[in-house]
Amino acid sequence: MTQTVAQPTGLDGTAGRRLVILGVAASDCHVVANQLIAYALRGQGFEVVNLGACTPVEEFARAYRTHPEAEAVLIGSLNGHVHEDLRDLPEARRSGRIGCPVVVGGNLSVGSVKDPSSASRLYDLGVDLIVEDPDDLPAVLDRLRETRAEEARLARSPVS
Amino acid sequence: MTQTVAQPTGLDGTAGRRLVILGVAASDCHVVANQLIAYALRGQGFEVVNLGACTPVEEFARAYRTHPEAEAVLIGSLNGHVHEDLRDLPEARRSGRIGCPVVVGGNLSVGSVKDPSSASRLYDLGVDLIVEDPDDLPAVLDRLRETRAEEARLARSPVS
Amino acid sequence: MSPSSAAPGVLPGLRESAAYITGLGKPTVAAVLAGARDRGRVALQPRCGVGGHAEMKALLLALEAAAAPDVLTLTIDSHTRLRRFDRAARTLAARPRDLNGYPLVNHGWRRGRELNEAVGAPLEVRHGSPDPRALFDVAVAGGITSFEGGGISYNLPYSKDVSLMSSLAAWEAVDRSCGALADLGVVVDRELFGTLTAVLVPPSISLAVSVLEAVLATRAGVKCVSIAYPQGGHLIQDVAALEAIPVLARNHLPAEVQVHPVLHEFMGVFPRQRGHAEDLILYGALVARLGGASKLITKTYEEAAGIPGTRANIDGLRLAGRANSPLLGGLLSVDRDRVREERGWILAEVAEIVEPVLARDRDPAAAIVEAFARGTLDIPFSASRFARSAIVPKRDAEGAIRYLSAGALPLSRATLRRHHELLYGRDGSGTPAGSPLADLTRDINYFPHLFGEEPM
Amino acid sequence: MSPSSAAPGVLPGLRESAAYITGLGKPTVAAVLAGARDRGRVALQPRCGVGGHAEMKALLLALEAAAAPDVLTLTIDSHTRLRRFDRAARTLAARPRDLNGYPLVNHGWRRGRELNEAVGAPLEVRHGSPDPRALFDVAVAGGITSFEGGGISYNLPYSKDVSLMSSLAAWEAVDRSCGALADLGVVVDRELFGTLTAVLVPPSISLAVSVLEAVLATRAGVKCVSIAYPQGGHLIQDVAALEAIPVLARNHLPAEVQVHPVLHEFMGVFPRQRGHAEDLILYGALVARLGGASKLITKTYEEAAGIPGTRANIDGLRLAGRANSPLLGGLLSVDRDRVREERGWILAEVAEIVEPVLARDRDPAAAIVEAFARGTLDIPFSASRFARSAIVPKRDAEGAIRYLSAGALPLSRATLRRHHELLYGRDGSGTPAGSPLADLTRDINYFPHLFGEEPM
Ligand code: B12
Ligand code: B12
Repeated sequence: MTQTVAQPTGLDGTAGRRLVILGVAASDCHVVANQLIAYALRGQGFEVVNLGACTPVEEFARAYRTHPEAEAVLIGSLNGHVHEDLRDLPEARRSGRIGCPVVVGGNLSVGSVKDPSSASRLYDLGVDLIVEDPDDLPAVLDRLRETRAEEARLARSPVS
Repeated sequence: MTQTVAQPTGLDGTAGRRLVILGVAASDCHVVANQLIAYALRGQGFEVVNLGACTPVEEFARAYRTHPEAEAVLIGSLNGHVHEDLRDLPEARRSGRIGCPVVVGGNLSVGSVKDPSSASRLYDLGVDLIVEDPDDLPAVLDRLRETRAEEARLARSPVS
Repeated sequence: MSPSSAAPGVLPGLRESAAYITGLGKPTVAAVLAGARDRGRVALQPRCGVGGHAEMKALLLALEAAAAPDVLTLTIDSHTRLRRFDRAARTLAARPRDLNGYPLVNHGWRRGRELNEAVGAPLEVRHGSPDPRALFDVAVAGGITSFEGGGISYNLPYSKDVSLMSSLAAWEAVDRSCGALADLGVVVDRELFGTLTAVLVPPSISLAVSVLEAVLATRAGVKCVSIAYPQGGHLIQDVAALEAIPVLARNHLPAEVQVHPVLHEFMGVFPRQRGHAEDLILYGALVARLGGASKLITKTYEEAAGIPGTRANIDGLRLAGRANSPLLGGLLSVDRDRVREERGWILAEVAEIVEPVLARDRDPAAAIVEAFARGTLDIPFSASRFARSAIVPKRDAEGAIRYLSAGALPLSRATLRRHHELLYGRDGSGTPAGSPLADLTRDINYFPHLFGEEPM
Repeated sequence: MSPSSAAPGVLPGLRESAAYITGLGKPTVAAVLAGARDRGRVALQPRCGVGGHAEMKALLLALEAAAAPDVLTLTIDSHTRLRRFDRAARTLAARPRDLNGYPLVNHGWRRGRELNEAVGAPLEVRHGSPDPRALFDVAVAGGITSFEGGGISYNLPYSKDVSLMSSLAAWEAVDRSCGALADLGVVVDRELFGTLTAVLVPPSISLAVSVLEAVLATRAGVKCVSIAYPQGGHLIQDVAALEAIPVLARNHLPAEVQVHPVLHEFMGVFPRQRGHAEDLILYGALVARLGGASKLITKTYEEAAGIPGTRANIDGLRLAGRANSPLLGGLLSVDRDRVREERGWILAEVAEIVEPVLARDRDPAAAIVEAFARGTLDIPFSASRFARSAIVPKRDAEGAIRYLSAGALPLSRATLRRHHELLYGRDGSGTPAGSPLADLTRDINYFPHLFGEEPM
């Protein structure tokens, strides 16, 4: 992880408060990246609700209920168990209990030879994006926010 | 190679002079074992005509011509080339230019995984015996001499 | 936490297990360690664990056949560690390869015995469970004679909201069982996980936690303690830390308890290129030898990528095994004066940290819980809410791990001054230039950086 | 000896070959060695040679892909070495796997180029030919920039009845071609085979022969000389011998010639068990680093069994590569005082041996021939009739190789007394108990014995 210079990130000139929910998947205790990411995002002007290690989907959903303005839920997983750990994600997405984009990063399968089906299995579970380098997160969050704003605009305007 | 205590080796009580022809195969320069074997056999009472490294079959045959009393020709080969190096042996045996048993020892094929057909290919070339441990040579030579004496006796007696 | 309802099968009693172990016809881990120490060898042990039972057996057999480690391992999967036995069961049924370890509780003690009987080396269970009681019971029933962890070291790095009080209680139960087994003639080795969170752990933190766990364990009846220290990467510091272990044992533990220094080959971020990883593996192994470790836990050249394949694991063991070469005597050495000085400081720091907790009139478990709450005991990068993680470690110019901030640790002024000087120079001239995050990241990526690998 | 009639194909001229090499787009071996020396690295090189062309190419590609040695090798088969090209041709046609090396003369220079172009590392031809002219011509035409051997070192250990006079003349022709190539801008590295008969070669014999060959080579125009010394197994002696090489170069060779110390990993009887062999391989590699070698020729754990497979060769290179680890600086060392003392003795012995031969008014080649005839130059275990082999080497109590008998070598009384004392102790108390043959055999089997392997 290299550092990019912290930039106050505002979209369309609107500066306002930007919040993300961060945590590590349910069976996983690796928190070093998690803590560095929280520190870096805060430095870049984000409010970070960091749930830390061993966070079940249910706990992410509870945090989302408290913070419905969250721009994204960012989930790290290093131990290879991401698929089982996100097993309840489809239900949480379907029911709207997690209503913002879900971004996943880390080491996403068991073993030194990575499972090529890991990504598609994650998308099937309702993950929106897989991000490798945490340094990309601010840009990724900007993009996600833009897309959502665009979608909202389209939904509001009756032009088909 | 471990040492056995030198024993004056006599057969049937007969002590007499015992001679062997020793050498290393034609393309092969490994002489350490050769020199140790010569030293050891001499210590055990043998007369050793040591032709040393790089000895073609023809040179063994010439030595046999000079020493027809030789009990055996002992050929070492370490470099893996024993079969090509003994290519002229069948002819030398057939023609009687090597008229005593031929014993071979060493590293008898190329490669760290030894070729299981190596021994049979050597027997096909007219090798009488393959000996692994040079310490076994005195006993082997005793046995060979015994067999030859037995054969000679049988050949002489008209029984059967 | 309540005893597991998911642990299948009726377990044999301790007495039956002890008889089984005695009759197994192979040495216990404790015996292997004592033998290694007596012969001046470093015993070797891989980490290894896969989900499927047949695959686990094949893995152990392959490792033993090709690399003959002194001790073999069952590394347990993350679900089991956290008592999510139903999750482990589900993955085991659906996609066993998705498990990052062997779910021993689900497989059950009979299969543990089967594994045990398949190989000549004794087994250790390596896991990371704040409450390991179900796992321990199955392990012992399976004839396993070494069990890693402790109420601090397998809680704070491994879970988020298990209180120290409850994890210490769970581990006390385990340690009492070890005591009972010792009475039955079976000494179970208890390896304390001084590695903690593995990333930039100051030696005195690692050793202080291990001393506290060792005191608790031996009071509960444990007769063989392995004190594991994670290679930090600085030769003098690592050798000094290993050498401090026997001294700490003499100072804090009953004389009749066997204590073994153990080195964990570098546990932080590994270089990715194979040659670089191999350099680090050999380095770690040589440090174990120089520091007098009884045992070394090996890494592999696939460490950065993921759980290693069998081949990489074998190669890692073979390479580390060179540390036991009889040919290196004349060319391995370390500056013993510097080691002695560093060891003195480490011992002083450990004393400053543990002595308040071990003060005569207190219950050590309660004192530990309180100290972590107040931050007078602490670890960096805690996964758990029950430690403050106010410590900020930093590498000095030579790469040794120092306290940039010691949080609320009760370190003396002399100690703090030394760390400050080592980081900033006596005149403050060595003040690092980068941002704190950049500095910390570089220290975490010390070895990839040293080898000039591109940042991830 | 007459020029080969069997060497097939019309060879390009030296000028064409030089242009080809310059245009090849890869460094020469000499450039690689200079680069290694400048960066304080030990360059690595395997031995490798198989009969078939496709197999040879695959072998080089596999070694480069998996272990990236700095220099690659074509090891030549024994028939070709002895100019038995017809035998090589016959085996190549009938059973290429029965060849113990690559018959380059039979394959021809175009295939040499094909091999050269297939890999990034430059190639050396390693052989053992008393008369290498045909081989050299094909090698150069193939774009190969390093050629091993010399008129003494590739005669006496490698053939029985090639006179030194003729081998020195043949090698002078080779060295003159190197001079001509240097004039055309291509520096060919000439590695001198100080390993000789590989078994218990006293360092001063190895170095004396190399000095003589180096003097001849540089007088003939050679601009880059690698002086190869075979690891004997005693740390101080081996480091001292390697360190003696630059001193000898300064004393005997023109300043503008590049001279590289090269270590051949132990060339005598290798231990058979893989772990033991690997201990020896790592040891050798570390000795190369400590002795400041520019290059190391590696061995494999299959050495005792036979020509190694690709996998073993790769593993040998990888293991030896650890010697270049940046992590070992603080823990590798050698007693520099003892090295200095030993080096002093080695230099004195070499001077005693070579100076009479290099006396100002004599033709060195003729002097060499005469000295070997008289035994004032000699090697142990000569395969050739043209050396007396009156030298009897013996390991002292520490394992260093000493002269039990120095034959007719013109060693000083002080030198001889030292060897005697080192073998027998100052008061003669260390007199060995066994028979001479038993003692010698044990010394030959030093490493298998040290590792407690059963005698063969
Ligand atoms: C330190 C460490 C530990 C420490 C963790 C301490 C702690 N509480 O944090 C300890 C020793 C406790 C530990 C334990 C375990 N570990 Co661990 N550990 C490591 C190690 C050495 C470094 C991880 C680290 O801190 N890196 C530094 C941080 C900054 O980077 P990072 O975590 O690698 O993450 C990078 C990216 O993945 C990404 N990223 C990470 N999270 C996120 C999140 C988002 C949103 C985004 C966008 C990006 C992102 O950004 C980071 C920077 O590039 C790695 C191996 C390695 N890399 O060298 C193994 C490793 C991750 N561990 C591993 C395993 C399996 C475990 C265990 C399950 C034990 C086991 N079975 O072997 C247990 C965990 C138990 C559990 N319940 O999960 C495996 C994972 C294997 C796999 N996926 O195939 C690894 C790869 C080791 C290995 N080769 O086996 N481990
Ligand atoms: C020393 C040595 C050399 C020296 C030899 C010096 C000399 N003039 O003697 C040098 C460096 C010159 C050399 C050169 C080569 N060598 Co070489 N060498 C060795 C080495 C290291 C030791 C051999 C030795 O002296 N052993 C000590 C003696 C006492 O034992 P021994 O020779 O092993 O023999 C034992 C048995 O085989 C048996 N035995 C031997 N001869 C006989 C004869 C009889 C009648 C009997 C009964 C028993 C017997 O008794 C001995 C004691 O147990 C071996 C590897 C090893 N063993 O570690 C390689 C080795 C023998 N060499 C080998 C090769 C291939 C060569 C070369 C062809 C180069 C190449 N292509 O790699 C050249 C030879 C060129 C040629 N024209 O033949 C290979 C053979 C490979 C194979 N068969 O697959 C070996 C095994 C190395 C390897 N792994 O590649 N070598």
